Amino acid sequence: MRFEITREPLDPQRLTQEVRRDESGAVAVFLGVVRDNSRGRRVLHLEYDAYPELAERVMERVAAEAKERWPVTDVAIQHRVGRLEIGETSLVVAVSSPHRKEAFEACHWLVDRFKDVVPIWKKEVGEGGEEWIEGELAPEEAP
Amino acid sequence: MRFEITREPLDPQRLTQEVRRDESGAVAVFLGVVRDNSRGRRVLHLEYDAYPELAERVMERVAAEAKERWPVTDVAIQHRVGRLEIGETSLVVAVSSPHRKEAFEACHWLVDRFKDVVPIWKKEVGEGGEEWIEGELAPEEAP
Amino acid sequence: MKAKVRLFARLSDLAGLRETEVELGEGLTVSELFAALAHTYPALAGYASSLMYAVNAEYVPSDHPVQDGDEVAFIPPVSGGARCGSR
Amino acid sequence: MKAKVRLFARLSDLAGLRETEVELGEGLTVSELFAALAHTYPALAGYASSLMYAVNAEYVPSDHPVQDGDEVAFIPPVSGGARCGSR
Repeated sequence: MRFEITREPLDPQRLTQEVRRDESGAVAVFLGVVRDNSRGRRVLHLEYDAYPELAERVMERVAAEAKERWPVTDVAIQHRVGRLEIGETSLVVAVSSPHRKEAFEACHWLVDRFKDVVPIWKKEVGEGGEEWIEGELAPEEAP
Repeated sequence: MRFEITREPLDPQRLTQEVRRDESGAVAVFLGVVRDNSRGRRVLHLEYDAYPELAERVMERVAAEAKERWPVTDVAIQHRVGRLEIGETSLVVAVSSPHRKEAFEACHWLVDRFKDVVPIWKKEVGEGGEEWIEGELAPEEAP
Repeated sequence: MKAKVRLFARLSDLAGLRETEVELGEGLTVSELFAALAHTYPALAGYASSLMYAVNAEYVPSDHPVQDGDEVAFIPPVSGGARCGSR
Repeated sequence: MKAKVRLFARLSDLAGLRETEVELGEGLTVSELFAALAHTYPALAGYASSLMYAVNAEYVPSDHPVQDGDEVAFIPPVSGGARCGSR
């Protein structure tokens, strides 16, 4: 199991190899990639901030939860922070399991959970300025 | 779109890069890996055979069908043939789309369809001998 | 007239060949061609019921007539690589 | 007693700092510490309602008391990288 917040480019190939096991026939990998648009606007680049010590703990817990729900062999998650250009990879989630169905389901669930609970924040820098994107409870929407 | 039957080791990294687009935030990748066991028996290695010209056409058609069902940006599929050792990758399916949900669903569906329709065969070589594994209509089970 | 025949996987092992040229009469269907082949290679007999047929790398029905110069393939039930992760 | 405060993302930009040492009285809770901080950095005022709190890299409730030497973090709603593929 590897859970990493890093400023360096991510390495999906390495994570894929790390989660693979001789007894497991399936590896599902998700890559979150920086898009050139968001909510109808052009994006020039992104900046990610994180609380790394907490983020790595939370990732580990989420992975443990996935292992309770599915017969997952191994999980690895990496998220990059700092400035990311269009097309660069911000997130990699790799999941191995004996059968493909569980690999897909666990990987999808992990990506969803990741978004909700891991302390990482994204600033979109676009033509119209820059803005921190926050979850449901963003202050400007709170009562 | 790349659809390839090859004797060479597969290259998930290249497929991932090829399907990625600036407008797409999600890439889902599946790797089928040679397991050391099958139906309760130890597997020593596998041999894959294919009808490459037909297999590549069928893959292309299945990918076109996925693109009609989901807003998929691009698809690439590679399958290796010949002798594969435990831990080697036999299949890579990479799917990009603007949103992660569709990337996961389309990738999972493509892997399922692949298994049903693409003319590729697997021979399991185990301690007890070797056997071609065939689909539902395997001759020994046919009436 | 002549056709090229291609065999794969179990069928190829049973017949001991992957590819052969056959001489055949006008109007023979792909399933009739397989029956003729099974006459020459008796190990193939009994597999007809589970086969799919392809001509020039396209699936065809079992009553598709073979033309001169066709490449005819006999396709056992598939077991693509995804299978390794399927159960 | 002393605590280390860490700010992230929007809060860090608003306050113009990522990390600071604060002197505080015995028994102050993490939410009271944020209120005190918002007094020094008025741009932070109004964000209290949407925050989560962490002490020594573990989430804690808003009434958790700060101890000497603690590292206290104020966590805005998250927007992890997966978001780029979410809609």
